[in-house]
Amino acid sequence: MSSWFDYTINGLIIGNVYALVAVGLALIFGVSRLINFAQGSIYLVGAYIGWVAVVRLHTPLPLTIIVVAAAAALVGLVIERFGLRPLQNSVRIAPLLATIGISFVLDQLVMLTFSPNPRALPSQLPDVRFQLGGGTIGPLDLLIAGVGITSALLLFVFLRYSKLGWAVRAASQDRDAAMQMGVDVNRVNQAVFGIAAALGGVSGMLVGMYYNQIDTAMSLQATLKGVVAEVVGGAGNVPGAVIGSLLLGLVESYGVAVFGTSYRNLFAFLLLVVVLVLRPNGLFISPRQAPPEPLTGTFIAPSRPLRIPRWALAVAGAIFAVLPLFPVSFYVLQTLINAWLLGMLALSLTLVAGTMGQVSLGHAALLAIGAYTSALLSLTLNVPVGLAIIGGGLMSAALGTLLISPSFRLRGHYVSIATLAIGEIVALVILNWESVTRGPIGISGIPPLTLFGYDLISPSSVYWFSLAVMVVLALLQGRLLTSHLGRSFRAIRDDDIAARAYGLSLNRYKSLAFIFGGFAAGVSGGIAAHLYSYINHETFNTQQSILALTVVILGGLGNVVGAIVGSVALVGLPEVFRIAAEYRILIYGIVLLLLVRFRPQGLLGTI
Amino acid sequence: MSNIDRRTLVKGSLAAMMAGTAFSRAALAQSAEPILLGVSGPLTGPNAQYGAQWKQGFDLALDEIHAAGGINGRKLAYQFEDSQSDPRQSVAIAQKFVSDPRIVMELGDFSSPASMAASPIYQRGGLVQFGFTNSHPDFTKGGDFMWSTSVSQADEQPLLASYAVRRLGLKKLAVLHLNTDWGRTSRDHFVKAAKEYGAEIAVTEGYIAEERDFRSTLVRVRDASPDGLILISYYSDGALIARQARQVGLKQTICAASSVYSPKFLELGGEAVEDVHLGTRYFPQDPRPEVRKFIEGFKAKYNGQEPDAFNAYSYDAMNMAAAVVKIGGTDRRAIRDAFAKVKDVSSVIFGQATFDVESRRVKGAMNAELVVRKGQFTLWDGKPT
Amino acid sequence: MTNSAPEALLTLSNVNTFYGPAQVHFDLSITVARGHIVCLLGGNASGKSTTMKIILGLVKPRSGEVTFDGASLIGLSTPQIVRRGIASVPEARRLFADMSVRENILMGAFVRNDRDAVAQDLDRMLTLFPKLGQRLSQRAGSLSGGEQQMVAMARALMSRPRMIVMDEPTMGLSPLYVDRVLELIRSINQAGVSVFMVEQNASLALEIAHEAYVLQTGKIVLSGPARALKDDPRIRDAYLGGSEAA
Amino acid sequence: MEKQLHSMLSLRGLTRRFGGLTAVDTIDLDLAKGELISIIGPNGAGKTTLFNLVTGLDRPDAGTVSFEGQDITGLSPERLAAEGIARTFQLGRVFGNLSVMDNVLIGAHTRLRAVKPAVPVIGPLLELGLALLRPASVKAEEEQLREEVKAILARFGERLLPRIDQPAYSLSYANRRRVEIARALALKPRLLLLDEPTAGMNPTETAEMQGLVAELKAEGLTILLIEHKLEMVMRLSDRVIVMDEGKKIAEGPGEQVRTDPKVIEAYLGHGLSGTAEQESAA
Repeated sequence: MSSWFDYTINGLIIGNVYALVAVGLALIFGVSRLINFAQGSIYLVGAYIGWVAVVRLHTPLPLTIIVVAAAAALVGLVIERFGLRPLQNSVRIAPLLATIGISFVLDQLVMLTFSPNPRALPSQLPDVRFQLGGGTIGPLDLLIAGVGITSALLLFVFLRYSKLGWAVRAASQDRDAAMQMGVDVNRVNQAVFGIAAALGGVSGMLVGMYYNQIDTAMSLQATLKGVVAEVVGGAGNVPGAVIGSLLLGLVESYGVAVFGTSYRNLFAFLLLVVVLVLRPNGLFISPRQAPPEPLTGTFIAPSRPLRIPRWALAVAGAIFAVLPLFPVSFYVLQTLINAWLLGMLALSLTLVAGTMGQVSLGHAALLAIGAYTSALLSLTLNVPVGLAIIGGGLMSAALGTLLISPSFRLRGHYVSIATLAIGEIVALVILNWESVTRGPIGISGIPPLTLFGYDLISPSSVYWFSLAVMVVLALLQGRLLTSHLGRSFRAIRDDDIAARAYGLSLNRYKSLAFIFGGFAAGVSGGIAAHLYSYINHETFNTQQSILALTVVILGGLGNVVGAIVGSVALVGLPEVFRIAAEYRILIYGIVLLLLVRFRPQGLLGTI
Repeated sequence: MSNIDRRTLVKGSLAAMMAGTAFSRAALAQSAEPILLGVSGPLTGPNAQYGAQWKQGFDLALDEIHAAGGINGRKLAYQFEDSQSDPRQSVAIAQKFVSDPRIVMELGDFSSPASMAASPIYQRGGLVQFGFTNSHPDFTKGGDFMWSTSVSQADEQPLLASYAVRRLGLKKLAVLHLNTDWGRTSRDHFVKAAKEYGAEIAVTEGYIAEERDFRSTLVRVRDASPDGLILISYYSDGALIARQARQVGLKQTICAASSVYSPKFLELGGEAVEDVHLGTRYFPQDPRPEVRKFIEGFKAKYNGQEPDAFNAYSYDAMNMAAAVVKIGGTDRRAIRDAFAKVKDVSSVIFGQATFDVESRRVKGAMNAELVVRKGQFTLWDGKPT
Repeated sequence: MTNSAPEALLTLSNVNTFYGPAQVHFDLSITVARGHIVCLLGGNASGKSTTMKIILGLVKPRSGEVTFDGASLIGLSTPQIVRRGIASVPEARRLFADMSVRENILMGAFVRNDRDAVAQDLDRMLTLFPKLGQRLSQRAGSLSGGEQQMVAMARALMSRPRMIVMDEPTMGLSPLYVDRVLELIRSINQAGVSVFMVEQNASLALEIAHEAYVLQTGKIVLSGPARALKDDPRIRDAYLGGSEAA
Repeated sequence: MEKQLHSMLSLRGLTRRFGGLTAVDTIDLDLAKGELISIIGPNGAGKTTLFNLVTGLDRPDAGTVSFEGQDITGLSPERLAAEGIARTFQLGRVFGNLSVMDNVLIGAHTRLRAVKPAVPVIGPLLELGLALLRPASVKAEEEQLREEVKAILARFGERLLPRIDQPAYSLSYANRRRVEIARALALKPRLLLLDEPTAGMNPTETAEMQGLVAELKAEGLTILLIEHKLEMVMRLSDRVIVMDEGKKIAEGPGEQVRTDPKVIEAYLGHGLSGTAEQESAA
């Protein structure tokens, strides 16, 4: 009994921590319909500014808070003005990608300025503890809860009673109409980003003090948990975000209580998927009616794809095919092998996200399923490697489709969030299902690639093999796109309501797209497993999913050639920037931002 | 560069490539260029802090090696390629190193997925992969070019168990471990040894690296009513757990694996890590000459900063590399063979390091029993906490 | 109302507008005289609503001039234009559905800073639209179409505009409300506010307008005093329907 | 009201509420085979909601829909499309990035046979396989459908044929409406629901569309039409139903409805339509 009380208190405490991020996310989503993936980075920046203030400048707590809030707000304003405002009129996915790019840049800047070593951020409050149940709480717990609740209340009051608050609400409900009332929508956006960033910065600082620890890896985790909490509460709903956060904290705490620590995040993400399936708009947003007509794709803007003549493709293919016959280093070949493997994943994702409109952020899970299946088939059942890889593809197609199917009834951002969660769930199941996956130890000694009894171990042979597989998959996908299925997928993407009215079952065709795409991703994972000889639950992580999505958007949604071009570009760029050492990811982030800014429909255009 | 590549292309066979490497080595041996080692490790991404610590240890060791005349008059240098600890990048780096004739040996990578994914390439390419932080039991099974000075957990954990059970007299233990290959292997070895010494394992909890909130985990620990907490953690998560354990009112003895040994552990843990016991390879007052040299050299080079375990690992690794290159020269195969020949290399971690040719690892890591007293690591005086 | 060449309040001259490659307006020229009701007729997609958006600065024309009270509106943002004294009743009302009726009406006074006078104006709106009095705290989205139209008009009046632009104010309203809305437009106008309205329903619009323009695929095909146009057989053909039967 | 023996579509007590608002209020309706019924009424009267209920895009809170004697209440839109119910949308829902040809081919989706074998469970996988392999039967079916599409597009004269390969987003508003109707025809519907097919069309285009609907009716197609243009309604309809605030306020032949005082009060009004005005004045 007393333990349950403690679990409840602990859940609420960590829930408060999540709420600090979720509230900022909700505020931004409310006005811009944008999930700000840079919110965690602002949180990070706030934590380090707090460190400078406390450790170097010895500011007292109230002043620390003011300094951090002001500096973070400034960062928020800069992001809004230079990162997002120029994208106001481009495709809806462009700002989303931009926030990802901004988070790369911010995280790297902090890392370069402060070094990646964790630092202690001492609390500036007296260390008194109050007994509560079996545990204790301290002044920081109360301060965090206070800041969370107070900021939610202040926001509530601000939105309800201030003129600017009204403008924010009006702009979030109807941008054009608000402008016609004289609301300067850009100002409103700025205000919102400033407030959200100030809140994010202060929360980073408080959480840093709470743990007496800050480091550059805290950003992504904060974003992930904040997004889960926000979406559970109902995207864009500020009080909902607070309640969603507390609920998330409780579910995690009870999950630990019942099943143990390593299941904690599994429950967080399961909660999200369950909420999305039962209440697709979150707990505190009433379900909307069908989107207004005419609806032309959620994310897809009309664009004229760049048509590349067949002969040019054939020539390019031939050049790549004979490349190993020329004096190129194995390093170049290996880099291209990586590009071909990423290319298979991108083909898969460009089909489901581009052609089908289901923007998946959990695609690495398909790699993992394929890799584990192929590795285990060949290791434990002695299945020949070639067949094992196909087995991996099939398993990924079947299991992946089944796992992702709960997201089929969702639209827009919610698909991305649900698939993100499903991807995390797969990774956590791999970690915990030790009898099959060997848990954290991972699978080692995976046999190398073989084909018809011949070992493919020289870089050239692996190169040819992966290139050939990718080309075959690309040709098949090209053929698929010209069939009635390609037409049906695109119709569902453009307008799922009209598509249903003409007999296209969403479940059936989304499944087919994921089956085909899952196969390609599974094959890619399978090849990777045999290439690496060792895999574990971290080999295929969220960063891979984000990278694949970046490739797809850069190449042009739905564009088969674009997926391959994008893969070569995004595998190649970081390698090219290798000379920049610590700066390369920063440069990569900036290049990404520039591409989003100047070519949001992708290099080759959306199909 | 193109020299070897052209040859390998014609036949596409590894033998040809090896011959090419040997061939080009002859030309290089005369030059005054430094002998080059490749390092594959994280400089960006979530593990960037460890790459930064590696560099400090490497640079200190190189200063000393060069002050002592280098390798038969030649300098030793390293080329650090950022892998982000990502297997996709570590394999590309592996190809880069393998096909670069200047590289005589490789050090790293940091994480097991990144290191072991690259192993087949190093093995086939005939370049030593010296994984000095790779404790994964299967790492050196990748082939005879895989060598490691990472302390085997089969060696370390019984020492920790002995400290906890026999010396501190803890009988009922709660084990918290990082849920990675390292943490998991360590836990298994620890649990086995602790049981042999007669302790009961009340509960084991694995947590993921990103975890920061341990309050609920600690309620589980409390409910199992252990008399000691065992942390198989790195310093940052170890400090977090210790702090939160004290915050939720757990007063049991805490005993941690040597990987928490870092001044950061004291800084991040604050008062909460007072009286935490830990095993370690060395300690600040350690009179061993190699330790004194390391600590004093490190403080002098890095503005008084205290070194930590990862600094020591990389410092030792560079010294070991120098010793191996001294024997093996710049021939890649000879270097591999030299690993079996080096004897009693001065080492912070091992005192004197000699490889066990069977396991390609070094046995007999030093172990000191420390406790945190007044915010300092001190040798345990045998008094119960 | 006299026809003695009143002073122009709003003019559009030779406006050309494009959506991507498609041209929406061809040399559009329209004049709204001070104190007049001017109505722009045309079918769907004839470019009517775009005309309104140009006046409000929501769409930028590629060429041409728009002036209000002698000053150019080109290059001004929508909020700046609103501050010059143009209020709008957008198509399909466009209320802030999740805000209360009261908040919606007060949003109309967003550009004003005279709190007391705003409060008085709110009271005046409630005498003008008595039905809204009982609905003040209700969500605007829960009102019927006619009530929403009342809110939209009250909201527009709250900025004390010199001119109101309206996009299909009678669209989809039941005849009761249609009559009411027309009465209101007339009384607003008599209080000195010029009105520019876009309408599909020609017979209604021509009943209250002083002048009218007919827009077809981006070109003005007919214009003149409303009374004259009402009897124009071309108008009857195109917009009044059933004329052949009659 | 006369009882329809061979009623193709019948609605009984159909009701749909949104929050406090009853959008469709206990509507009864019978549509015989080959009949054309128009539904008129002010915007917000519930006409489009009624269409959504009949085509499965929305579920009624009460009441039933039956089609050819079968209860189809609450069936999914894709099932109903397969049953032969096609519709167009009020503001147009074309597939913006698809060509005109592909848009109309989607209309024929329910008629695909060769590529969609009627095998349970593994049917979808066979469909994937057939799409990739494309045996002769599949190719032939696709070819034949393409020919059909061209024939359907030819009904619109030169409006669509020259633009057959252009993406729908590049079309004019009126042409998008035409594409929608062509798509509906490609389904070979047994029941066609047209939601304001002439919205946004000028008088010439309206006349064309009126001619087309008359043709379809003459070909025996059963049609439910929502339309504001009274003249067209009067000319085409066998019966007219007037809705207001979710309720059916009148039903009957066009002339009868037009002179119904209730209709004049609620919908036609005084002075709303030139004709209505004159007649009510008369």
